[in-house]
Amino acid sequence: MKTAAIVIGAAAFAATMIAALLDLPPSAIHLPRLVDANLPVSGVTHPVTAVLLNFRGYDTMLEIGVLLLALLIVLAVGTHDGADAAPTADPMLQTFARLAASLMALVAVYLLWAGARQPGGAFQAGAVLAAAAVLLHLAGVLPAWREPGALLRSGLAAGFLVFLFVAMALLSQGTLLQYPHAAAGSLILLIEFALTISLGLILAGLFLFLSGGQGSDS
Amino acid sequence: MDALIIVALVLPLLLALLVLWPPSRPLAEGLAPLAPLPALLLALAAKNGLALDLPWLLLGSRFMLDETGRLFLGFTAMVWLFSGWYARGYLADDPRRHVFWSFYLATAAGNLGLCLAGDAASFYLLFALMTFAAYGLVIHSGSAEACRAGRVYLVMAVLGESALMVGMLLVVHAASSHYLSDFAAVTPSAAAITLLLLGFGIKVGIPLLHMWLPLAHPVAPVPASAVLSGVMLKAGLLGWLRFLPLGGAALPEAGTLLLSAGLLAIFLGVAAGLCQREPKVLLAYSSISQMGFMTLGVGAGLQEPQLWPVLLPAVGLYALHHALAKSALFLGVGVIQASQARRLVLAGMALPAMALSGAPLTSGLSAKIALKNGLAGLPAPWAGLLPALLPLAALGTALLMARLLFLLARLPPHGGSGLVAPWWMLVALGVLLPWMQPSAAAGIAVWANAGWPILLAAVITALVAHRGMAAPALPPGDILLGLERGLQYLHRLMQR
Amino acid sequence: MTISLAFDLLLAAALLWSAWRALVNQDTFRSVILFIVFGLLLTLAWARLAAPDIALAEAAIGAGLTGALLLDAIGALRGKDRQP
Amino acid sequence: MTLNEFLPLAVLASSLLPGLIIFALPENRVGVRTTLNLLAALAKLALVGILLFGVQAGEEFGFAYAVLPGLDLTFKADALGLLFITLSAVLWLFTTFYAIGYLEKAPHRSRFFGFFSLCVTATMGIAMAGNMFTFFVFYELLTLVTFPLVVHRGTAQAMRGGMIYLAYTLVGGALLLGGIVWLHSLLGHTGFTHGGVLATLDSSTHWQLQAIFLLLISGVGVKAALVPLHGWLPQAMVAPAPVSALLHAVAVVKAGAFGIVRIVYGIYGIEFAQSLDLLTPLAVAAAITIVWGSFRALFQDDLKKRLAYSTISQVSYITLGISLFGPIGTIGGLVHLVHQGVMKITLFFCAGNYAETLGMHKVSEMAGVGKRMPWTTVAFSLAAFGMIGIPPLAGFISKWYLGLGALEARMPWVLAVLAASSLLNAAYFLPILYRAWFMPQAAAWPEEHILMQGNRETARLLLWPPLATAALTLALGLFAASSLSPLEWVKLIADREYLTWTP
Amino acid sequence: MSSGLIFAITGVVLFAMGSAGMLLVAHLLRRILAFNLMGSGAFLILVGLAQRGGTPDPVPQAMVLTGIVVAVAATALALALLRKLHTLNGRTELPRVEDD
Amino acid sequence: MIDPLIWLILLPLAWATLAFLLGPGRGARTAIAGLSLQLWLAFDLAMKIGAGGPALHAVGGWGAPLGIDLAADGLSAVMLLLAQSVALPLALYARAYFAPDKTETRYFWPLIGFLLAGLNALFLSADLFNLYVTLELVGLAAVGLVAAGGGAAQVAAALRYLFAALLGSSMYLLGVALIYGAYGTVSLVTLEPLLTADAPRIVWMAGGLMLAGLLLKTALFPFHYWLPPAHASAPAPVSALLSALVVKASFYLILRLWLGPFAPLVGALAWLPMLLGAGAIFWGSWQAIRTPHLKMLVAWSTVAQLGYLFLIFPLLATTGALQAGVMQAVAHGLAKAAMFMAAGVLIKATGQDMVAGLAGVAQRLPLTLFSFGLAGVTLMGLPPSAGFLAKWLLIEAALAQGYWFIALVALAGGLLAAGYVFRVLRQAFLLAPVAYAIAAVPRTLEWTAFALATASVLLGLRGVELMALLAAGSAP
Repeated sequence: MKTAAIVIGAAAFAATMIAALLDLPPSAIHLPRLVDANLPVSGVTHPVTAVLLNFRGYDTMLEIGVLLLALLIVLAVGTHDGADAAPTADPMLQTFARLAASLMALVAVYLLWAGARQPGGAFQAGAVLAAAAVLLHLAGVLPAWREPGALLRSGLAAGFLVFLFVAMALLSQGTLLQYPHAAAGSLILLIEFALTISLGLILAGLFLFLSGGQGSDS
Repeated sequence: MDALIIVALVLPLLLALLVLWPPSRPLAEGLAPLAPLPALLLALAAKNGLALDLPWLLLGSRFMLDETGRLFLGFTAMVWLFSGWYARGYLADDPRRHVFWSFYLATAAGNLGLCLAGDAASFYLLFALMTFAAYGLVIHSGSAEACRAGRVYLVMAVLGESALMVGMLLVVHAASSHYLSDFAAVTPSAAAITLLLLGFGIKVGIPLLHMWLPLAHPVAPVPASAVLSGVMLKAGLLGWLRFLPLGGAALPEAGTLLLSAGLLAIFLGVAAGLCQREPKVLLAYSSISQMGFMTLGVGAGLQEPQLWPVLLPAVGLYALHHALAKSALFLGVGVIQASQARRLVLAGMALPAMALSGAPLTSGLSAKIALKNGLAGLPAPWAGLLPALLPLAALGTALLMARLLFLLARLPPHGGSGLVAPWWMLVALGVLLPWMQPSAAAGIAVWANAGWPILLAAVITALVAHRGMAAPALPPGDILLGLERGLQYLHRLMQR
Repeated sequence: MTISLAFDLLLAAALLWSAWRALVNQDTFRSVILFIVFGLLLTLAWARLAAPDIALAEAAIGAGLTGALLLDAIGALRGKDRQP
Repeated sequence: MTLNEFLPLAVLASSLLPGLIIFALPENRVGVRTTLNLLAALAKLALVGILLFGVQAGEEFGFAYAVLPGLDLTFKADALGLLFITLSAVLWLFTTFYAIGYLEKAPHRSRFFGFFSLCVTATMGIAMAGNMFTFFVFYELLTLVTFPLVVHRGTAQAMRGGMIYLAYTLVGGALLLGGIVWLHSLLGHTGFTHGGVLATLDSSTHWQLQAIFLLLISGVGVKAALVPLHGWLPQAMVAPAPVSALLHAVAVVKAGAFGIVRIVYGIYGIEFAQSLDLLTPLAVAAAITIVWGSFRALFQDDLKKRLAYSTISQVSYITLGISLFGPIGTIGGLVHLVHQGVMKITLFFCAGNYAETLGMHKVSEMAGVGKRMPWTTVAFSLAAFGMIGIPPLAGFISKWYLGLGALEARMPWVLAVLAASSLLNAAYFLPILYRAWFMPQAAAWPEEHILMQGNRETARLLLWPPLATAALTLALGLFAASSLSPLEWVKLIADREYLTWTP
Repeated sequence: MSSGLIFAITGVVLFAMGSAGMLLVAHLLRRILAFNLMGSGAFLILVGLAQRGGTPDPVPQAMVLTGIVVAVAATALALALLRKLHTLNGRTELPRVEDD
Repeated sequence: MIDPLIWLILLPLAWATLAFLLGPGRGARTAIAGLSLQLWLAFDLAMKIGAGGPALHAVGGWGAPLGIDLAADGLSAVMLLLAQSVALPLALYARAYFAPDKTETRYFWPLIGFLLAGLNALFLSADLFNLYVTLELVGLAAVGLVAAGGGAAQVAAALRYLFAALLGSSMYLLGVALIYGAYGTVSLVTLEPLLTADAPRIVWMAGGLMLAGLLLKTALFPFHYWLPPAHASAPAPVSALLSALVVKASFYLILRLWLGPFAPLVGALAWLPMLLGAGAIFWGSWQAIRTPHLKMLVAWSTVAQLGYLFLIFPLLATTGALQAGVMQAVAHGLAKAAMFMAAGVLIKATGQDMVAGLAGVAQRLPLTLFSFGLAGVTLMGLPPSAGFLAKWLLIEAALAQGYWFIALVALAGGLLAAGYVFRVLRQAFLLAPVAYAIAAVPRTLEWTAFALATASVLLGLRGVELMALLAAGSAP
């Protein structure tokens, strides 16, 4: 009964919305033009990065906060399940993993550096770094993480802190996250760099803290 | 004189309180009989038209002394004085006498005060004070009988007070004033008249409202019975005189009602009284009967206002006469029980008894004649009825008195120490005082006319005594018994 | 009908199919595998939408990391499943 | 802030602040608490005295204070308010003494006296309220602060009584609130004025005004214990005696009755209310309550319950007087506000004395108590006679004016109600007096807590307050016509409420 | 019909599927999948609809990037809670709500 | 120059991160210092807005529609004030409440920081997508706080809460996507003139989706199913925060959208939230009256009290209705926080959670019970409390427009509230022997609860400034 109602409801919802989508007039405001117009003063040349770190940088800052927050909660909850014992240590696999991880780190650096001009950037770079860490863990090279020490904590929070610090520092000019013209590019790069590290650590942490759990003795 | 009014009002109350306080008790008990003295002094010495306004008191009180008030105050104070004097001896051995004194004095305060009251609220206050304080006198003995009598008394009193309250409010509203002097000019509504007739009628003991009286008067200690029967009934009468528009508008319905009630009371009182074994009960019924005469006077006044100037002195005289005689008789019951010289006392008792019967040369006769003169102006059917019935009433009274003397003679001695002197003085006063009234003297000429009922009564009594015939017994309270049974039934119904 | 449109439609259908299968499959492991497939298909879709940034992120995060997390979780849930 | 603005505030503060301090006092600081209580009560009395003289001299006291834009808490010490204030202040003093004696060894005295003071504060607020909004604020506050007092004993029975009390008063409060807000939305304000504020409204709103009247009266009628809204009152008598005394004489039921006064005089205006045909139904309701309350009292064996039913009946005298159109009825109703308070507080003090001294709670246990506790019984008797309406006690004065007022208003049937009520009053009070005074003691006292000490029948602090209020009962009646009496004050008020009326 | 519109419509269906799944699926792991489907659907609509004219729009793209990160955060959090719940009482479904 | 508007967002983020860096269980002092500063900032902002009208801040200097705007008007200022004034006492309370080494507190302070930052950012944001991010920030932090309890009940409740929050925010996100599709912007300011009554159908659907999602997050009946377990099973300070502030955030957003860009669309729709609100009042109160558990009772009371917030929607034509809603939000925020804090004390002291187990605690914990009672007064809407003013305004607005039905619901709701409040007080006042050993409770717990409860009552004596602030800010 309930199932049928929900399924029918969802179908009706989809049908109505598709019908509504099909006769939607063009929108009144065309932001891409505005983005293009302001791209030169944004400090980067890739529009997505410009939006992400300059035009709507505030969103991104809060979003990093969300990510850090998620990690915090994972830490706060703890898992205690200690599900998997350390994976079998196959030397071949480990060697391969190490090699792959190094390559991935290189890719990450590239992605970060390229982000200013073309697709790529901190998010992707951080994700690749995290993937490398996961790979190392699965290969048995990197043990699961437990309660983070001060250093790891600093690493996790670094991206957010740098972002926040830049925001605060720029406030002396009166406006939140308004980069000075000349320094915009380098500031964005600085933030992106810190973000990459932190994103990598956090995303890896989401896996590694969960996978290990601070209660397990593995 | 203003001060004397205040003293007359306050002294009894003050003593009533002092008597309760152990340290002052001996002194207060000693002074208690003298409490009515200022009132008496006032009645004797003050000028008519004396008025004292106390605007801060109650609803703005006024105390005054007019002709009627002076008369009532006079005999009231006298009876209270002698009863009090008598009570000193009567209660000498009673351990709870301070309680008695307290109620006695409070009752006196009310009774004396209401004679002086000049406004409705004060009158009501003092009337209520008298009524409720007298409850203490009724139940003083604490016997089951007394308690029952007390209960009945209280129920009737409360009913009476309520009726009076509403009646007075109606009168006051009609007069837009609460001064008694303003009431004569207005004609209150029928409801007001009815309520006043009933409210005061309870005190007066008009038929159907009389049932408390034969219960309450006899159970009280003798001095209390004397004041209850002697003067407190007259307070109801005074209420009528004060609140009804007597001499104003004619109220034929009310007049007829009251005249009938009076007649009924006269005969019923006699009839029921004759059936009694107990002298004090008999005397109580006699009071009902005698109050009937005064009721007749008031009724006539309501019906024929132009007669009122004649009737008022007559009713006053009758009240005076009855007060003195009846209190003497009640005291006598106590005296005779305590006395060694029974015959002498019996002889003394015969005097007020004769007076009540209207024997020649007594106050009774002059009172009756005065009343008869007043009633003479009534239209038919009363004009024909009353001359025929009144002698019959006199005969009844005489019979009743004869029976009283008969019962008294057979009364077992009771011991105790009744003071004889106050009784004697009351008897003497009863004989003498009415003669001092100028209006009374005029009636002496016809005294011979009045002799026959007494003689007839004497003959009948002798016959009955000779044959040893017993009167049928009737429990005191007569119709009350039926009423009580009805109420009990109702009560049981409600509890179901 | 151009080729690109056909490809788009095919891709959309594949997306929906994999999503549907992932949702209704009773075997959680298969669901997760299907979900990873879905993620990869989605990467293609982002590419078709001229959003290479998203495509990259989707591949690394949506399909990769989420997939790894889910698989790890399945392992954990299976490993100590007290109610098979 | 001028002195005239400050004084009403000071009257409130004189019980509010001590109350708050008392809450904070540890249980064992008896001396400090007692001193504070008494000082506060005396200070309030002094302040009230100043107000009385001021108002007599024509001064205006009051201040307004905005709570929301367009919504003011307004305080105004006018003649009518002062009547209630004076009553409360005087009786509070007595009750404080009494409560100190009554609770000598009881637990939670800080809590008790704290709420006690708040209760008086709320009453003062009600009395000084300058508009319905302010009235409602304190009216509900009163409900809240009396609840802990009612359930003070903490027994299951007390809780039951307390919950019933709450259920009734909160529902009443909701009705009242509905009425007040409705009024506010029609009028834009809810201020009290002599002669009322509604007469100027368009006649198309009249049906609304009648509905509002029904809401308002039902709201305050709960506290005024109008039948059939009276059910809480006999239950609330589970409270300790000083609380019952305060509840029945000063605070709660009086707040209800006073509310009716304010609604009829301050909001509708007596003449406008008459023209809307609102007064006669009110009078009928009051009459029914008077008779029903007295009738139910007849069958109560529990002394305090009998007194509670008696309160139901007696408080409606006030309502009755108010609903009699004409100054004399007004006088009767308002003066009974004071008189009933003084008499009823005496009765509850005495009932408390019997319970506290001898453990006596039932009428049937009272035989012979007059001998054991003569002074208490004297006080009780005086108050009971007063209730019956026997002169020269306070109750007589009220009934006198009520009766005359009824005639003036051409409602003679009210006299029958008054007479019936007097008879019923006598029927339930006189048997008590008879037992107490004239019947011999039948059995040992249920539980003798306080032994006879020499001539002293009970603790001093328990004895003096009822004697004082009993004396007041006598004085209020005996000296009713004197210029210092409440009666004269009430005449002053009645004069102002009638604008165009001529008899 | 542009790619944008096609994928927007796909997104609508995905969203509907995902939301129905969130309401109907009892197993929490698959409920997490359903949430991800919902999110992906919403992202597709956001970008697809904005680009229905055919020109790429960096603004919604940036928003989706943000959204993906938020979604993975939420997913990780949900998984952590699920694993914790499983550790504590061995369940992978929520208890029925007892109060309504 | 310090712009309070921005610092209200940055400051909690900063101290939250700092607390995280300091390590598990640390950071209480930092948090309290930060919160004190925030309270001052909120006051400062309120003063500025009261004096100078609404404030707008274009982040990055771009301005809408390219950039993101932060906007503060009277409504936001009131909500910000509420959030900071509830949070500071709660922080003091929490510091005393948690034993320092308990697992549930290890990341409490950073979580609180993120929650507060999210709330403040939400109240200040004027951008639909940015609002989505803040909603997620608030939602995840709240879930985390519930889950941090660590027990099975808490985790299950947190999961239920999480799914509800995610479902709600996904719906909101879809709405945002559709709006962007239709208008090409997500800025509230830019949208307002564009969105008219003849908007395309997709905009209506967007509005509906956003409303539904937010209603779910506000836990309006019948979307309330997740709230009672979550609020009842969390530790007391967390429950307080959730009930007092978190649900208000989505309510605020509904109000913001309803009165802002969506105003042309909502006319006929207004009865829906009102009817649901009425349902919430009755159902929530009834459940609160029935439940045997103390905290569950308080949580159900939240369901009921949230209902009042939605009664205003058909009445928004008069200013009184908005005032009523805001006053109710503030009153409930203060009072419910106090009530949860008091409940926490009672539970800590008696070691159990049943209403029936409270017999006799009035003697042992008078202050706490007093606080509970004062908070109850506000919830019942009795004078002199802020809840009363809210009720007054609501009923007056209802009667002024002839909707007596709404007035009736409000009055009945107050009575029902009395039903559950006095259920607790009655039990506590019983003079029964206390069935449990009463543990010693830190005084801070009692006094902070008392402070908030008192504030909720005292606000009822002075609502002028608050209402002036609300009015000053909403002027154009």
